Amino acid sequence: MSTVATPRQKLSRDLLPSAEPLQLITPSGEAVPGGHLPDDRVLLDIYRRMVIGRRFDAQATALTRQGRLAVYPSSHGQEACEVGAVAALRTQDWLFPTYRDCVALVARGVDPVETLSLLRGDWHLGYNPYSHRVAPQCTPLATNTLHAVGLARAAAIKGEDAAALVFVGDGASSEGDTHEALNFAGVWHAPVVFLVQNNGYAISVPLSKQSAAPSLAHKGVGYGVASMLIDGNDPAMVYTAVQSALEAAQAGEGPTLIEARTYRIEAHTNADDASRYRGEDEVLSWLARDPIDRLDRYLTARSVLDSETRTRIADEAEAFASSLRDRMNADPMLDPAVLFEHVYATPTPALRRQAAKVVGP
Amino acid sequence: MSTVATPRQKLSRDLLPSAEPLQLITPSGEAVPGGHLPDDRVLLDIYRRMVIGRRFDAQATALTRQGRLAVYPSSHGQEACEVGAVAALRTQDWLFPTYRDCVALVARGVDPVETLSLLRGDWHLGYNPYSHRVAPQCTPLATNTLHAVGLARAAAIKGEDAAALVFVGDGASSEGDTHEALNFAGVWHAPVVFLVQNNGYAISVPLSKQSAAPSLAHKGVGYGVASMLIDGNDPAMVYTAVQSALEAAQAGEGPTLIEARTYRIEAHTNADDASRYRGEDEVLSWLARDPIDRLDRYLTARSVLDSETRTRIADEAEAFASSLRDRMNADPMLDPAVLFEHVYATPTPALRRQAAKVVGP
Amino acid sequence: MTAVAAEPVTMARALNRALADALTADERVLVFGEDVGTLGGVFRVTDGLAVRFGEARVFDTPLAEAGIVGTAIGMAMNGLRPVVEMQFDAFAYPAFEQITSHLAKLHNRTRGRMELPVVVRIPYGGGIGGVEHHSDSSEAYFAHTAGLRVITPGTPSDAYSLLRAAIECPDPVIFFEPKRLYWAKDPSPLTTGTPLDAAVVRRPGTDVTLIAYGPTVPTALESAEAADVSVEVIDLRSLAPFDDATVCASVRRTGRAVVVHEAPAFLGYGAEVAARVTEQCFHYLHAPVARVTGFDIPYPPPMLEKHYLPNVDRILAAIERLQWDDTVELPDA
Amino acid sequence: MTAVAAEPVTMARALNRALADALTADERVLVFGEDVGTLGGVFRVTDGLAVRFGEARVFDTPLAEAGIVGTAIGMAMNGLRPVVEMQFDAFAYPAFEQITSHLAKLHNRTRGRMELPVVVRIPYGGGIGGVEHHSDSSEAYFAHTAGLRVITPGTPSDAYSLLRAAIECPDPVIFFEPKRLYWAKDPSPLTTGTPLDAAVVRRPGTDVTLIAYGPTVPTALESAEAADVSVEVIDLRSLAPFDDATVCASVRRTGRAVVVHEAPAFLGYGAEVAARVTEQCFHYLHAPVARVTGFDIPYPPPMLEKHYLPNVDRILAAIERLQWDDTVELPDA
Ligand SMILES: Cc1ncc(C[n+]2csc(CCOP(=O)(O)OP(=O)(O)O)c2C)c(N)n1
Ligand SMILES: Cc1ncc(C[n+]2csc(CCOP(=O)(O)OP(=O)(O)O)c2C)c(N)n1
Ligand SMILES: [Mg+2]
Ligand SMILES: [Mg+2]
Repeated sequence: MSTVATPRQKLSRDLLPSAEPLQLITPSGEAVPGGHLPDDRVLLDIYRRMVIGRRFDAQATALTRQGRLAVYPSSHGQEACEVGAVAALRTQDWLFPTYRDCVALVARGVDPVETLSLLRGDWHLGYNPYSHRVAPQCTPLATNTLHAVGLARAAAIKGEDAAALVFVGDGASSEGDTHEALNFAGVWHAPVVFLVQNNGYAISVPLSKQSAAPSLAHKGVGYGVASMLIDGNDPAMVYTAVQSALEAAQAGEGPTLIEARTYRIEAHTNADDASRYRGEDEVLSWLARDPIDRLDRYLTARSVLDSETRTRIADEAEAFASSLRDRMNADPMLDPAVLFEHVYATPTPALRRQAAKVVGP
Repeated sequence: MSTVATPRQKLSRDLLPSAEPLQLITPSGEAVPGGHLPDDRVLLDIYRRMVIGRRFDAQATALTRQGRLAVYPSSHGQEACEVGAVAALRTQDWLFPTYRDCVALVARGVDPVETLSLLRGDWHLGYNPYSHRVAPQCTPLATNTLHAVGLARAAAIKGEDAAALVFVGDGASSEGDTHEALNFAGVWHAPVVFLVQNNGYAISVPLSKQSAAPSLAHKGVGYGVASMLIDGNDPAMVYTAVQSALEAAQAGEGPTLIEARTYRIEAHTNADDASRYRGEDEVLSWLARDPIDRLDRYLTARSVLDSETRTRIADEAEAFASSLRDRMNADPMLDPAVLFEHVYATPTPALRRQAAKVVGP
Repeated sequence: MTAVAAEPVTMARALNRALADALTADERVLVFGEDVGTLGGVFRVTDGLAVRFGEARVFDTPLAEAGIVGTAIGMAMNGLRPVVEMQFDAFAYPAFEQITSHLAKLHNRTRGRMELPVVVRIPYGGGIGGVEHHSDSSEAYFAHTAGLRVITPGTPSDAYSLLRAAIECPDPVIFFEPKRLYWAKDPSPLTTGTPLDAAVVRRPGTDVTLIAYGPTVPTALESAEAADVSVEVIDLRSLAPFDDATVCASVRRTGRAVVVHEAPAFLGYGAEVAARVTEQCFHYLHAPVARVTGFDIPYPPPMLEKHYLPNVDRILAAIERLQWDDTVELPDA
Repeated sequence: MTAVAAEPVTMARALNRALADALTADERVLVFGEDVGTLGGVFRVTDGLAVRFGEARVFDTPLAEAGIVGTAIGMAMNGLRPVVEMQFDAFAYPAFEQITSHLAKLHNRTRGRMELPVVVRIPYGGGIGGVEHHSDSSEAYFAHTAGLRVITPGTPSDAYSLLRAAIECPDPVIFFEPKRLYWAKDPSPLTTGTPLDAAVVRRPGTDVTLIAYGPTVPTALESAEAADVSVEVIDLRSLAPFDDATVCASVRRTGRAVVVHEAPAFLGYGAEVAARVTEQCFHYLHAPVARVTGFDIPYPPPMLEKHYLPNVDRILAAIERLQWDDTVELPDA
């Protein structure tokens, strides 16, 4: 079912992916024989951020029920991607997330309330993209792939040692922009990594209606872009693959396309009814491949994680969530003047007149 | 200009193309050992249409100098694709050409003056698309790939025994629409054939700046679309590849992507100055691989083509060209009323008022 | 003009009925797009259709809007009548080239030899607390494009009859569905036979003509009730072509006009309404045609959209500024 | 305001100079697009720049307009100032989503934290015998989109100064180049310092204000010479934002206005001009603002474009219909 990954320094940079997803830790938490796993400390840190991320995610879903968020797209089940990929980023690298990737933002260190501005609805974006080098979460599907390529190319032009990591959904891989981005990246040899989180669905549309390819990673060869197919619920594998791709990018070896096979446990958003398009069995089978459990078992077996540490992390996650809940219970301060201030660098006379109608002169 | 059916080689339907372009006749006119060539009568017919096509093309270029055409994009050198592909089409199949493919239209039987309406500028399209099942020549690059897929899918839905063949340039292969079309075709298993005429340039931009892929045919696997890389100056190969792809389509085996390596001998159009971006040497090296010469040698060696036949065909081409010249020397009848008549099925009152301003009430 | 249902239905339901009835009436009709099959659409407008009519006629596509419209064009070339959905307003933009350069022009390009009876359904507008890109009013882009019909219903019964007419129309139709009215109910029976290019006087009045369409029709009617002058409310229904006759007859009678829409004012649909009504009614007008619209800004986030959307207060204020006392005070730009 | 050249140059040459001078002045400036490198652009606007500034700063891209604009956005996020070319008007449509949903909105989305100093150059308009898709006037699509500046020069010297200003502007600019004026010459020196948002009175007059931009500026000036009333010609230069002050001051003085453009009338740019000028000058107007524009049809093929393009005759006829004798005859819609 799965292929063992070689040591990350030597992850092959083939244009074609392996037939089966690469894996380093099995669902039951065992190291795949022959695999070179990341450092225990790295994995423990990933574990910690995944636990916090999941707790954050549950809290955000709860906030929708309390009317504190307009909508929330959960990434429950996708934490290996959300956190493993971000853990591989260096400070100077950029992350280009989608609406699905709030947990990745939190893992990157973006303030959780600022992360949720978009979904609370007080502004389109709560954080300063330059603070953590995190582009605005992107809703028009696949459009951010081009921004990532452009930013990465600019880094190369400027001689900066920085790469870009862009998240793409399986559905979004069908958009023309994804193709153009992979093509520009290939031609420019841009330091960019495309991580396709193939969670099996684009809202209700299953992968079988999205693509007839052997894998989405098979798109890479059509652009001369190195490709990998990995187990997206294996945090060690995601980390290793993204890190190796980022290192290749930084070393001038060009872009990489990684397809990570994962699963969205919750509905598309709190407003979606997943029972219309998928069965409980399928969800259960993926719950058995839970990325946090997997790493928990692995780290426990290696005595890196004990019940004390587990409790400490759980407590930290709980504190994170309750602080978030408290902060989200306060109504945001909203001044409609902001609507007119940033349309242009300097508001036009017409906009100043219009603003005056709303906020008074 | 109808085609005789012929036994043909069953080409493999792999998702990945061969490393080198497939070939049936070498540039010096010899059969490639082991190749299964089309019937001599078929090849003679292709030869004839290529000669007529090239003469037509030269005539059209001459017409630009006489101010009879606004612009003309020559396909000199690409006749193996233009004619070989069309020869493989059955009456019920559809052709989706680009601006480059006037010779393909003529080979399909479209009246040459009607073919040139677009470029003369009397109307956007001179022929009835339903008469020969030839879609309007398409200028917005790659957009017609989607039309071809839709038309082919509709044929399948309606249970029609018809397939679509769409021409794409190497440059146009970079557009998002090409990707979306290949993807829809793969998912729908649509009876459609994509023929990429890779003539090395998109206006001035060489393939190396267009794509970093091993070949453009390598894009197919990313959509689950069978792919072939062929010598696009080998008329027998183009015919065989397209025919085999069409038969697969008709047999329900889905779409095919064919990359045909060819070369545009003339500038992009008469308005272009090719010396700005390519050397004479390159052109000369491709002239040595001329598709008409190649077939001429092959058929001559097989005694299918003798000087009498050659002269008869040359005369036919000459007559074709001189009739075209005569007909193009007459100014077209132009009534501006037509501008307003077909914007909607029934002109709106506002359009009738506007038309009255131009043509009188 | 056959009555189809007399139960009060929501606009979403009326549209669903229209699609079902069109699929029943004409086997060339297909319905496809993102999530329109199994899920029945994110607004449930296509609910149940895939089961009822089969996956060959109602189906989910890969996620690519140019692909959806482009393949619909190809299908129409081959005699089918596709009805496609763009999931939200802003997600029709990837299809802009296919719509503008082909859908709008192929009939003209082929001198009428190719008909393109494609309907592109676009849920549009705000007022539902949607995050960015889910509340655009993009009608002006399409209404400016010659060759397209642009239609938008303001009531459930119009939604039914106009969608039926759009599907039967030989021209391509961009069918804008005001998403905040999806749950609005209307007791009128669902009928066919409504012409595709006729505005309708929703409420007669004598002093001022209030011109609205789609999502602002209920707001306009509410404003008319609240005004202390007699307001005639016109629901345009067809944005392209524009029904000059109905609108100008009203304005020549009332001498005053206000046009309302959610899109930004600048080159918004109201600009055309103001320009052409003024051209045709100049000497009847006591004041310039007023525009009550969104501001010239990107659509606001959910918590601020109330400041953006035209409401009864703003409409009443615009009516009040229509120089009733013949003072010559210039309105704001 | 430094004079850069005093030789008469063509608009294409002036644009070339502007790009070269901007590349020299600011190393963050990049120029890219289809055929802009080695070839120097199909209109030679980028001629010689790749050789002079190197392939890292002036280069050919793969053939994909969304890709060009999308990567330009990413580069701007990272501190560069890309100037990209869409080869012809209709070939900007594939980039519509990138322009509308991102280029126009990222500054607003990030509350000013991200500047998007991207210039999208679009050769536009007709009159050069171009086949279909090569003569569109697509300015209304972009002028309706909040967050974009839309600029179009009517003379070579403006082409220079406005392009320099556009490249220096922190806002994204859609820079429409009237392709039939590429070969027009102008003896004025090339200067910098022209503000990006100011219309200019090209010719003073007292009886009627004739408003033009881009390709129709010379036609407007010619008409003014031929008219037997005194015509003031305004060249808008900035389509978004609109210079209300300059235009309305003129119209209030003259009491009559005509707006000219190539794009179709329906929701064309003239609709906004007519609407907002009427809003601000209603009681000064003796007649409705007249629009002399393309018809509401797809752009014609080369042999028929003369019937479509606004010309001196049509402009003079419109001026004559401006109710000089105070009869109340209604103009055509
Ligand atoms: C261009 C565009 N089209 C449509 C949508 C509406 N939409 C939002 S999410 C979604 C499904 C995306 O699926 P996928 O890319 O697999 O990401 P996932 O939600 O599974 O993370 C759709 C269709 C959109 N946001 N953008
Ligand atoms: C969408 C779009 N962008 C740009 C152009 C302008 N253009 C016309 S032909 C051409 C080059 C096309 O190259 P290729 O696809 O290789 O076809 P070829 O001309 O070589 O046959 C370009 C850029 C266009 N027609 N359509
Ligand atoms: Mg998905
Ligand atoms: Mg080419």
